[in-house]
Amino acid sequence: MTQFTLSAIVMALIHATGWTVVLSLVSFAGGGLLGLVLLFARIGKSRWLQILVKGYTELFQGTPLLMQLFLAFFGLGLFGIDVAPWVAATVALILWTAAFLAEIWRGCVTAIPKGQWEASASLGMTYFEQMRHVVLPQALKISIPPTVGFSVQVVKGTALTSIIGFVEVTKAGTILANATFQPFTVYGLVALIYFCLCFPLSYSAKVLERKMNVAHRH
Amino acid sequence: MSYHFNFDWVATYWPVFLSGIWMTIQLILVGGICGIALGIFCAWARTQGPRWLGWIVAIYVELIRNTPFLIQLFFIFFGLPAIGVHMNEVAAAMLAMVINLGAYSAEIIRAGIEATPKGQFEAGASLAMSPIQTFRHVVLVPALQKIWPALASQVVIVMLGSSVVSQIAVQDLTYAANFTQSRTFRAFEAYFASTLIYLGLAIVLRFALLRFGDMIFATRRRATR
Amino acid sequence: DALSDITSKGTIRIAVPQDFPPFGSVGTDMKPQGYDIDMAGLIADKLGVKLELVPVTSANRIPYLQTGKVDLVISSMGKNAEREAVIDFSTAYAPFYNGVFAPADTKIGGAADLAGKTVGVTRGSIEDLELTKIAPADATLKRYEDNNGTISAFLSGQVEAIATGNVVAAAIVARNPPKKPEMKFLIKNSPCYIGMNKDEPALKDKVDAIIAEAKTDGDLNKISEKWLGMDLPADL
Amino acid sequence: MSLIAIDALRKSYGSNEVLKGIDLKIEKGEVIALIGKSGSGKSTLLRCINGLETINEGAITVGGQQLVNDELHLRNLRQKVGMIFQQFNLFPHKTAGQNVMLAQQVVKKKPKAEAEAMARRMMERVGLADKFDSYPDQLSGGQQQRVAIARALAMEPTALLCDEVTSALDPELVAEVLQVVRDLAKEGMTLVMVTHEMAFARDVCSRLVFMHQGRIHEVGRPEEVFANPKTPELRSFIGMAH
Amino acid sequence: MSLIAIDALRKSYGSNEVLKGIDLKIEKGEVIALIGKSGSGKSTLLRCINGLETINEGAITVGGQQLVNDELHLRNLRQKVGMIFQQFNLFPHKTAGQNVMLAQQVVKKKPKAEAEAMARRMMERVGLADKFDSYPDQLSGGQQQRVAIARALAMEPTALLCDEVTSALDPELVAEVLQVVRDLAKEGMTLVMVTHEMAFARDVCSRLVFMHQGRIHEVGRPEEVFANPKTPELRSFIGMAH
Ligand SMILES: Nc1ncnc2c1ncn2[C@@H]1O[C@H](COP(=O)(O)OP(=O)(O)OP(=O)(O)O)[C@@H](O)[C@H]1O
Ligand SMILES: Nc1ncnc2c1ncn2[C@@H]1O[C@H](COP(=O)(O)OP(=O)(O)OP(=O)(O)O)[C@@H](O)[C@H]1O
Ligand SMILES: [Mg+2]
Ligand SMILES: [Mg+2]
Repeated sequence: MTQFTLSAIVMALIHATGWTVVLSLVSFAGGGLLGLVLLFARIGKSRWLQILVKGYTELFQGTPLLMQLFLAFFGLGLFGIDVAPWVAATVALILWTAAFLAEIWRGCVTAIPKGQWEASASLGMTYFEQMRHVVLPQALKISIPPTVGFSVQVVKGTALTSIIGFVEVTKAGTILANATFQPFTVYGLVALIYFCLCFPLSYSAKVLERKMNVAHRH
Repeated sequence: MSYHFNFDWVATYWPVFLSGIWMTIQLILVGGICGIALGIFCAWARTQGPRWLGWIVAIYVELIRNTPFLIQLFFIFFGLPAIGVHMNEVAAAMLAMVINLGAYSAEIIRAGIEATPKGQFEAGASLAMSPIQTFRHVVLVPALQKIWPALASQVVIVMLGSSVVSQIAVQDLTYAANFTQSRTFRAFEAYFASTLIYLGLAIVLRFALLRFGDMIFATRRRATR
Repeated sequence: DALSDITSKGTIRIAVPQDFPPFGSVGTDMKPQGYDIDMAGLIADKLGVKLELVPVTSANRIPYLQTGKVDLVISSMGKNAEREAVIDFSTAYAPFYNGVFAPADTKIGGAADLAGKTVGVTRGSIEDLELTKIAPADATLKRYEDNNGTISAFLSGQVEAIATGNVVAAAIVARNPPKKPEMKFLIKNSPCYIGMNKDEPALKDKVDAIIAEAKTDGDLNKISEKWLGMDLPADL
Repeated sequence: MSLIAIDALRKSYGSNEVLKGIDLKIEKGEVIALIGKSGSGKSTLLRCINGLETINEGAITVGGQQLVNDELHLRNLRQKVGMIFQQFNLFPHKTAGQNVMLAQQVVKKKPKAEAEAMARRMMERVGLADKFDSYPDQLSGGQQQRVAIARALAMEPTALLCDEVTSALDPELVAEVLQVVRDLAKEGMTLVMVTHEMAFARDVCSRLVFMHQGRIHEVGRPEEVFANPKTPELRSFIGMAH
Repeated sequence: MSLIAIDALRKSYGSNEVLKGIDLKIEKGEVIALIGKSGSGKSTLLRCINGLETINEGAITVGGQQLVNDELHLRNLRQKVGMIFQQFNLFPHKTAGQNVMLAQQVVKKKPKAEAEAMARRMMERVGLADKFDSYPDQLSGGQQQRVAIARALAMEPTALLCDEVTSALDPELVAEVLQVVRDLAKEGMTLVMVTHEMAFARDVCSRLVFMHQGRIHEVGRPEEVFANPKTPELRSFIGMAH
């Protein structure tokens, strides 16, 4: 059987990390866009849309991502829609990310004091104008730290795409652990890689948050 | 495709599912209670505790929050025996959940403590209470109340995340689904059923937590002028 | 039908394991290799089509097949009646002797001796199915997600014994671990079969024919020697 | 015809009736002080006039137009009636100048240059010409409140509603805001203000409206009302506020 | 010997020296009013006396014991000197009664029954016997402040520090709190209070301390100080506050 050197393991893991990064970026970007749409539906005036989005969020926040991935890939296949693994993986991750981001952002919008709504209303602005000029710009600012913070969850969430055949870093770790019988080395490296990917994100989220609390301005 | 859903297996395998659900519930009960307790301690250490302890807690929190749960689980179950610490898979899963929730809830609770008006600490101090007494009697309850919904969501997230403990042979709900599908090859039916059960558990769990919060923090919610 | 689809497309997609040495694992290039992979190559050759390998796990290999994402599953799969109700199996293509393994100082002479012991096994594997039938009621079976979990559990002492293939055990011993698994008793000689969707008689006949031919002309024996280090048993 | 006419107005929050039939006519150029105990419904009345609350019964007419609760009418109304809040409610992400310009640009669709010219005039009028580019959190409370007044004035309203515009201010800063209001009154702006500053109410207002438990209890010229309160409630209120 | 003796006290926040050498002796039973402009250091002085701020130079002695900045000493000190804040700082998750009982139980380790008896006495003393089981958010500001006073009194302090105990209150509620303080003064409690209520200071206090830019600028009996302010700063301050 093939012998792995440490550097071979590291190289293989780093290679797989590429997938983790790509998947994270795509899910985050796509999830952000969809999340924005959901956000508007959720805080909009249509009661019907609100309930719909609420149900959506409940569903995607209330079931394991693992199951969502599985059903997105194979479930669609059952209905004769053949989706490539990367499509299913990104679709499921995007849907999942969007559900969380929409909720996070809704929280930011509702955190804007009522006085801001009233002041802009009393200046004659419409709902849309209030949103566009007064509420969203302020909500956007306070939403940055939690959004960056959530990106860590997305990175970690990509680990589960192995169920549909993605060889990202966790899966590569499992395979390598089995091919080398050195699970501790391999998982140690995997943990290290995740930490290197995630820590800068969670750290900057924290710094941003602190900054925001100190200089409450512009 | 002409796939025919077939739930005949339910007749044979429902006990597996039942015990899987029960295991998942046990996991989140232990993980939830001990995890929040650990979170309270860590939040205290970071806000009021001695500096060195604060640092240790900070490192612990960052390590846990920035690595996947699955990897943490593998380390506890496969790694700790290497240094002579053996535990069965259920204990390992519970420990992993406690450690995981502990780290997340520490951050959440800390936010609640930091949002406590300075006046509350000062009022406690000026009544000659020690910092720990002030924390315990004055700060903690309102802080928990403030962040309770966030904490409830985190508990639900950890419950859903527990679906990977089947990897170390814990017989939870996901295990039940996997087990059933490995015997019958009825994968969709098994996963579909378990997804629905998870959804139900998540909804019930969040509802229960929020109601519990209403109960123990009932004081302020009553008749506000 | 499936066979003519394959020939007209010119490609066959085959699900193979990547966490189950020596049947399927990865080389340093992270490409799958092993008995099952060579078998897949053989079938593609004989069909005269291009081979597309799809790495799977024991949890998802059947859904892959059922949703038409692969044409065949060659994943050291054993058969039983429940499984046969869902998919079709070819004739056997690989031998698989599975047994219960434990360190030398653990006394196990047969299934009855498992009483009160913890045994690790890979969920959904042949040995899982068989052991479940023969193990005494007070033996504890720990079913891990994949082979890796089973082996790690054994090596880290989380289980006292494991049930697995003899070749798998040999692979462990070859790496000289602190705990050496030693065959205690044979569970079953339960060969591996190729899985395919139901009601594809043409494909099934063709695959059976290829296996039969490979058995007689020695191709399969070569694969066996290469990966299992032994001749193909006569009774396969 | 009165500028603002309120007729048998009733307003409830749930089962709690907060306004129990209010009748009030306000002429152009009048300066009205709304006084009364906490919870008597003063803020609610102002908010109803500005359409921030939907009313349960009765009618409000502003400039001859009855208040209807749809977005178009409300928008129209609010361009005629400005409102200033106790908590200033400046937009924290915009400079003082931008605060004053924003509604002109998006609601009145004025070009930027024109909006800015108007904003500068209004900032000057409240004595803050030099703070045009400061952000709200760089201003004192009194300055913030004056920006809020400038912002309302820039919409060229025919009336201004002021809800305790000085109660969130430190005592030293009250005077500067009251001075601005006093000037507005002199220039003939119609003002309806909730205030606790009795001395100010006496000096500046043309009419005093005393509210008690959701009703208008007494109305009159300030010197008369102060000198000779008819009801015991008003007497006790004045005594307390001395 | 004075109950509280402050000696050459200096306190800085960073490079900003807020107290620039304060000397003050307070005898048992005295009622001291601290007055002065915003930012002059009144709150800081009170907070130093109670050990809520660490001092940079000088010494504070309470009841003959010098203030040392360790937990045990501070706790001892704070049992002798109670403090009441502008923002009440009641514990929102406890009823009024529990607010008064808490410190007795955890600090003085009194059994519950005893603590409750004391709490009921104190609640009665501030006129709130019937609000024992109300939560703070069910009480008016004035009532909350009176609970805060009861809470401090329950610790049986020898002196009370009051920092603008009425400035967060609506005008109608000020009187009820001042009445409680007045009663305390009559009963001989040593009081050091920061206040903006000049009339009250004049009536109740035995000495007036005027602070200006971190220093004690003038001290004296209130009738003298008001009638004849020696420094232009105090003169202008009295003028403003009238
Ligand atoms: N949004 C609301 N929901 C329910 N009740 C409300 C609401 N706003 C006001 N109220 C109630 O309406 C009554 C009148 O409130 P309002 O704010 O008009 O009084 P006010 O005279 O302005 O008092 P203050 O001087 O304290 O501002 C109060 O009893 C108050 O509790
Ligand atoms: N925690 C702090 N950090 C930095 N500076 C502070 C702090 N607390 C107070 N100061 C500064 O110390 C000075 C005195 O403040 P202090 O609160 O004692 O004034 P004060 O006389 O009580 O005023 P006010 O009447 O407004 O309450 C002020 O300039 C203030 O900005
Ligand atoms: Mg009001
Ligand atoms: Mg102060």
